[in-house]
Amino acid sequence: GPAGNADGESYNIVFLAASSQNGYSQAVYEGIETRAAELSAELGITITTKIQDGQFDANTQLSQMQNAGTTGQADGIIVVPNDGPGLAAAFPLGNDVPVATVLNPIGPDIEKMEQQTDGVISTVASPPSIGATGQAEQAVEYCKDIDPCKLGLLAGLLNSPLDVARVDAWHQVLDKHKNITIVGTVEGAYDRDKSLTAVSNLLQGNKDINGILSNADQQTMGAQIALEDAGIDPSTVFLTGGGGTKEAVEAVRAGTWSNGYLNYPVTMGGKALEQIVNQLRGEPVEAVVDADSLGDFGPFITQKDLLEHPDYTGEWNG
Amino acid sequence: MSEAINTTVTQIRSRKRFAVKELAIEYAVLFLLGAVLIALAILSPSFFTFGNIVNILNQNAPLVIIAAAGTFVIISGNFDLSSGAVYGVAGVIAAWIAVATENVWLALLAAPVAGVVLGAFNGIVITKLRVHSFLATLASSMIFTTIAVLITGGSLITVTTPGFSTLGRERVGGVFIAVFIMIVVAAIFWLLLSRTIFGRHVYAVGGNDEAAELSGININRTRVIVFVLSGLAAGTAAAIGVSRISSGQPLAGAGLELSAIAAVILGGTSIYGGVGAVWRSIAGVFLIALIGNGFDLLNLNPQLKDMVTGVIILAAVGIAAAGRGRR
Amino acid sequence: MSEAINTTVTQIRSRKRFAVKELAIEYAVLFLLGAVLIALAILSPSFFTFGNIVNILNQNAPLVIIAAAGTFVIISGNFDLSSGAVYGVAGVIAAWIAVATENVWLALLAAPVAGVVLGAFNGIVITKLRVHSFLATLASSMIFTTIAVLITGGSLITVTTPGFSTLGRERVGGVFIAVFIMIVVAAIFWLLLSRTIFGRHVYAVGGNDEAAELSGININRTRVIVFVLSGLAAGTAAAIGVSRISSGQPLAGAGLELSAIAAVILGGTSIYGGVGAVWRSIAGVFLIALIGNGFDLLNLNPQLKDMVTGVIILAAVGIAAAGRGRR
Amino acid sequence: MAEPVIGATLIELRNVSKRFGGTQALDNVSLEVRAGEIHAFVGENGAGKSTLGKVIAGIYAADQGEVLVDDVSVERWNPALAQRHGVAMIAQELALVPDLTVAQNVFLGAEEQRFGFERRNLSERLLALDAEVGFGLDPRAKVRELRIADQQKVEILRSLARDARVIVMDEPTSSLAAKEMAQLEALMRTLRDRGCCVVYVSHFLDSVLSVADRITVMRDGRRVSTVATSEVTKHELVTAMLGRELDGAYPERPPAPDRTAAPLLRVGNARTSTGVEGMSFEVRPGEIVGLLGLVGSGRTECLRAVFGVDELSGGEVVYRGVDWARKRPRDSIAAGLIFVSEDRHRDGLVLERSVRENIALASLGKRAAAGVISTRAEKSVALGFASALQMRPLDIELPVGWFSGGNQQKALLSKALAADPKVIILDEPTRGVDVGAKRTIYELIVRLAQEGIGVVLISSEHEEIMELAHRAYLVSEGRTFGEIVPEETTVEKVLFQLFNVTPNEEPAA
Ligand SMILES: Nc1ncnc2c1ncn2[C@@H]1O[C@H](COP(=O)(O)OP(=O)(O)OP(=O)(O)O)[C@@H](O)[C@H]1O
Ligand SMILES: Nc1ncnc2c1ncn2[C@@H]1O[C@H](COP(=O)(O)OP(=O)(O)OP(=O)(O)O)[C@@H](O)[C@H]1O
Ligand SMILES: [Mg+2]
Ligand SMILES: [Mg+2]
Repeated sequence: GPAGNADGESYNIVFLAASSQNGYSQAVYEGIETRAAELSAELGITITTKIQDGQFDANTQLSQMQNAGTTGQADGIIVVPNDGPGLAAAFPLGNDVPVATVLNPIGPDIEKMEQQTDGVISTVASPPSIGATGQAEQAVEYCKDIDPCKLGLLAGLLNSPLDVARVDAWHQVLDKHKNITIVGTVEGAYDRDKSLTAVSNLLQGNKDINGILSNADQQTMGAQIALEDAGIDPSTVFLTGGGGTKEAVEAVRAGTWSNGYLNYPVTMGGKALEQIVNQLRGEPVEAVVDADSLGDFGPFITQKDLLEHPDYTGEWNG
Repeated sequence: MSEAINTTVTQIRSRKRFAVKELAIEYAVLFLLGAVLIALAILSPSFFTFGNIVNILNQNAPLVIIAAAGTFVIISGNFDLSSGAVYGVAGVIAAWIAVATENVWLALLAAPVAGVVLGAFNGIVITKLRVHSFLATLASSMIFTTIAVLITGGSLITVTTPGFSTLGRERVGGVFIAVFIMIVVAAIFWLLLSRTIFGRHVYAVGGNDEAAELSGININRTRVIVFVLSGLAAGTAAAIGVSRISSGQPLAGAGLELSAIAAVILGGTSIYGGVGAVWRSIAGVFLIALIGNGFDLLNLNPQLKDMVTGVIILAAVGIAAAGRGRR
Repeated sequence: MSEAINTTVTQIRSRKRFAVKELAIEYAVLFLLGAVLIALAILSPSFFTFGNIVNILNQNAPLVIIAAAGTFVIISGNFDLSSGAVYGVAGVIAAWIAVATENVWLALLAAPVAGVVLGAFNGIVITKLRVHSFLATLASSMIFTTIAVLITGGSLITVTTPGFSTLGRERVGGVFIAVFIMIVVAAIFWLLLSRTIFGRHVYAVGGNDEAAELSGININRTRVIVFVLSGLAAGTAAAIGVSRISSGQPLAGAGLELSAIAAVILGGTSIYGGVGAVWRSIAGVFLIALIGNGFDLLNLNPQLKDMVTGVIILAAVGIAAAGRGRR
Repeated sequence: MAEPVIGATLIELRNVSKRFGGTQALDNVSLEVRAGEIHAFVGENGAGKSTLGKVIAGIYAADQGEVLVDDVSVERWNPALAQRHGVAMIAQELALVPDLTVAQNVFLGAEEQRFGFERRNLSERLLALDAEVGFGLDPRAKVRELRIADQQKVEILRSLARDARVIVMDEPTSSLAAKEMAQLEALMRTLRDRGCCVVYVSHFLDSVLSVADRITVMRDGRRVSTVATSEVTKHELVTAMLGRELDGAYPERPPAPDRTAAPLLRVGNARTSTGVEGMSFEVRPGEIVGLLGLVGSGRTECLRAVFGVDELSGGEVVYRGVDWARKRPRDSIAAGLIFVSEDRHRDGLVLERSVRENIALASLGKRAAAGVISTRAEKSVALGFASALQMRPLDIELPVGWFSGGNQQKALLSKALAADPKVIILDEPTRGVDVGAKRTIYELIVRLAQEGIGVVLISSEHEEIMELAHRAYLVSEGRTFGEIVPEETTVEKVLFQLFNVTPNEEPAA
């Protein structure tokens, strides 16, 4: 049950990972654990953390949310939702445990960061369309002296709502610019090998491509290999990723990729934990933590930004 | 005389040994389910609470329904790899209708109806093209998912119509409505398989389709009905699922088909067809579900969950096999 | 006299018609492959280019290798649902060794070796516990993936060791090394299945294991070897894959097992075992691959790709079925 | 393998027992088989003959007792090991690989290799082997496409190909006709003279008495006796097998029915794509009509088409005044036209299901209300037929696949009888059935006729038709070419007619 007591409070925080086999979730958990240790020391309380595996499955995670909210094992829950709209079904939780969500909001609207579901006290995320819009604006900037500027879109999964929103946002921006031609949209499925295949195919008819937009670093890695295979030097085209992995940061710093879109999962995990602890201690809580503003710079970066921050390495591997 | 007595004693003994062996083979999945239940009850005080039990039942209601119907499919010698896709389409259609018409019951009824239609499509393709169901339903699941994607545009349909979430979230006497539906559906499927002519035909078609045909059974009709049932079940499960999360999404059922098949076979229904039972599949579903529940309750390293599940599956079938000697 | 002549003519005619039918049944997958090739050649000028053809071959090298070995598994009457997991573990192990030892060849050799070990595990579990391979490999794939997760800690291992990507990315005479490996492996598997005694025994075990056993074939050993081959193939494919993307990841092979099985069955190998060929599986792989290639080349809506693939699969089996009349 | 010494014990079983679930298939059996003998096993259905054969061939491991080969006790006796010791078996239920060719099946597990590759000499090897026996099989034909008799020949050749010292033949002739049976008997004698041991399991006691050197009688899993053939008569053998006397092999033929009555079933010039080139016959109420032909003459194919399994490509079928040319099996069964298949494993029984379910399978509608089966009605009908036909063990809840071959045949017949036939087509109804049960089945056929049911009887044992049928048609190469009254002729005359018909001869329309 709620374990706070007068002398030396102690809190059990359960982290519902999207998957325990996923670098992003691991990084968020790392942030949670680190921040928990810091806060414990700072405030003289005991914060214990546990991780559960959502197996990239919406139903599994829904069950875990219900279980954690019913069995009295958790004083607070942090989640990286596999399916934000679906997860709303777990609410209200049996024991009114506060929930903080990371990466995606919980509730019917995947773009809305403000509270949509009672019980979700904080959302540490940013709308998918904002990130995608930023990427597209970088592309527009890159293309401004190129006409025609031929771009390929490397989307995640076109049957996933988040990725459809991203592709829509790309189009919103790019379609306004007459010099920009979209030569193809292919699926990368968050997988290097699949992206390699898709981009190789795309390049068959478009050897003169000027750039590729991708919403995930793993996909961009695959695209980079495809470009090299096709005899195109990746540094001569527009190439951006999403996620801010260590590899991506290196690639941008080296100039292999022209751009990057940073994510800060470790910091986000720490922020989420902070909000939960604040809530449990009756202190003010940030209902929305804009994930894009958590870095010292970024989130949309170029080689120049990284040369200015030579020590920055990225927060995660994935 | 004393020899005669000896013989009787030996016979009785060996019959007893035989009985234990037979039971071990026959009810391996129940033994393991019992063992896991006991272990969890001892290890976690939160396990045997009303809340947790009701949660477990509720969470698995859709899968139980699909696996119960999947039993028919496997017994008839087939596979249905499209259940997950049917679940996705049916859910999307329900959400779409709810948004379009604001008529909750029409929307939720549309899901099982869509399931029936897609199931019939599977059945007809399999019997008319005489394709093995494994390949046919793999192909049809691709087609079905695309339909769902086209309906939603790949995005999701959020339903805010009041009352839409009643089916999936409300309780009666503390127990979710979905649990009652699960029990009723499972009971109907159990009766259908074990007590009716149709059920008998399913066994015969799966056991030996030529013998079934020569016994006057319309084997194609039986197969089509089996796939219709499977579609109906996936659609019904989708109605619960879509109501629960109040949004329709093409990939909502991804992976359900393999979970259902695993549960059916884990229960002891033969993949070769002809042998099996509905209760077995339900036991299979809950055996896997309890492992997941236990990991969460006991705070074990979640990265090990898959391994433990795999080992327990092998144990379940290993127990059954240990009963058998060399032929 | 004239009647006799007539009879002969009729017979010849009917034999001819029969031959066309037989061919349609026998080579359905090739007909469709040809049709898709021609369609793509007409629709896209970039299709029949050296670059594109080499790309298609290269992209599908891992799957061809897995499906070629998968042919043995299916013909022997089994399923291997663990190929994807074996691919994942083998790749992770290779990446891990590369990072730890900086020894590229040791690392890349470790992948097939790991595949052999895991394949042997599958084979032994299946024969000793007498579990159906469908369930056994479903369970073992969970165990294998966990091993990969434990090695990487759930994240991925990036390899920067020079030379590690040679196997996956370099070319000889414009053609990727992986393509040569694919051709050699496929040729070996083809010879093994169609020309050796072991191959004959695989057919026999899948066709009627009782008959095989009565003939003095060690059916368990045959089964174990089949799974070892499947593991070896998945490990070899993983070596190519991990070298190509220079990073090891537990879920890298997710879904490969179903793609391989689909390709094998689509090619015309019987899911019941006993009938099939390696070339069929290769044709199956490329039939599906061409559809994907076509979508990317022609810039069609990728959301429709699955539906077109599904329809073409049904068409392939439909052609074969059209040849047959009512039984 | 040393050259066998005539009379030496090749394999000895000591106190072997084997249990399957509730049944004791073998109970403390001791036995030896010797070089240079034909050793027959006889006994009722379910007596344990096949089980005994399978223990000898290593297919079943005994629960208790020892197997000695060349006087040495062997552990883990299995088919591969047995094969290495020169033991081969022809199983009662054919075990062949359907999609391999004749030659591939025959030499399976005994292929010759060069550098790991198979030598492509299977066809020559097969022809050489076949020359010894004269079966004339096509080495490249797929076994799936062979009829059952030819499949049995493949099994025989397979055991020959092993150069075995001990060959267990479990009812090798159950699907063979007289001529082929004679060929096989000659072959057995040749093998014996070479110093091999042939274990011959059969219900054809005349054949057993003519070729066997010693006969072991089994009953209820026990060895009753082993005697030299010269020391027993057929009557003694039957009594030892059954544990009782049997009064004559055949019951009295029922009185001939009214010849003017309208036929129940009339087939006119039937043709199919499966080899029926024009068959005509008719059956009246209460009449037993036989079809006499050599194996492969197309009798089965014709009746499958009449029943509706296969398509009729020409001719007419009229059943009780209705055109029956386009009906399916379900229509036939619903109307009381019942067919009992000759191949109980392929299209007769659902082996995994219980005897009860199998017997009720074709007549569930009669035992159900609103689609729900009355278990009681089902049990009573199943138990009724199973006990009338002396099924053993009399446990209708066991899967039918666990029963011995002859008992499975009884379950198959029960299924047909439970469906209330008006016309029953019996295709080899006594295949693998023991003498006692055969008599029961004959009595049943007679009773069916007396009840006014029309019976069509196909049998490769021509004697059955000669003793039971009122009329019989002669069939050759897919055509009926004559009609006889068995009472007025002899088997010899009929065979003469069957063998001497040439394709050019006009079929009797
Ligand atoms: N695989 C099995 N499983 C269960 N019971 C079996 C099995 N094989 C044989 N039996 C039982 O063992 C007993 C002996 O069977 P067996 O097949 O040896 O008889 P048989 O003498 O060959 O009879 P038939 O003349 O009918 O072929 C029978 O009661 C049968 O039911
Ligand atoms: N599918 C087929 N296509 C063409 N011919 C066939 C086919 N099946 C069987 N035949 C031929 O039809 C004839 C009859 O076959 P079958 O041996 O079954 O006849 P039968 O009279 O029933 O013999 P029996 O019942 O004594 O075994 C044979 O010559 C056989 O080769
Ligand atoms: Mg027998
Ligand atoms: Mg016949």
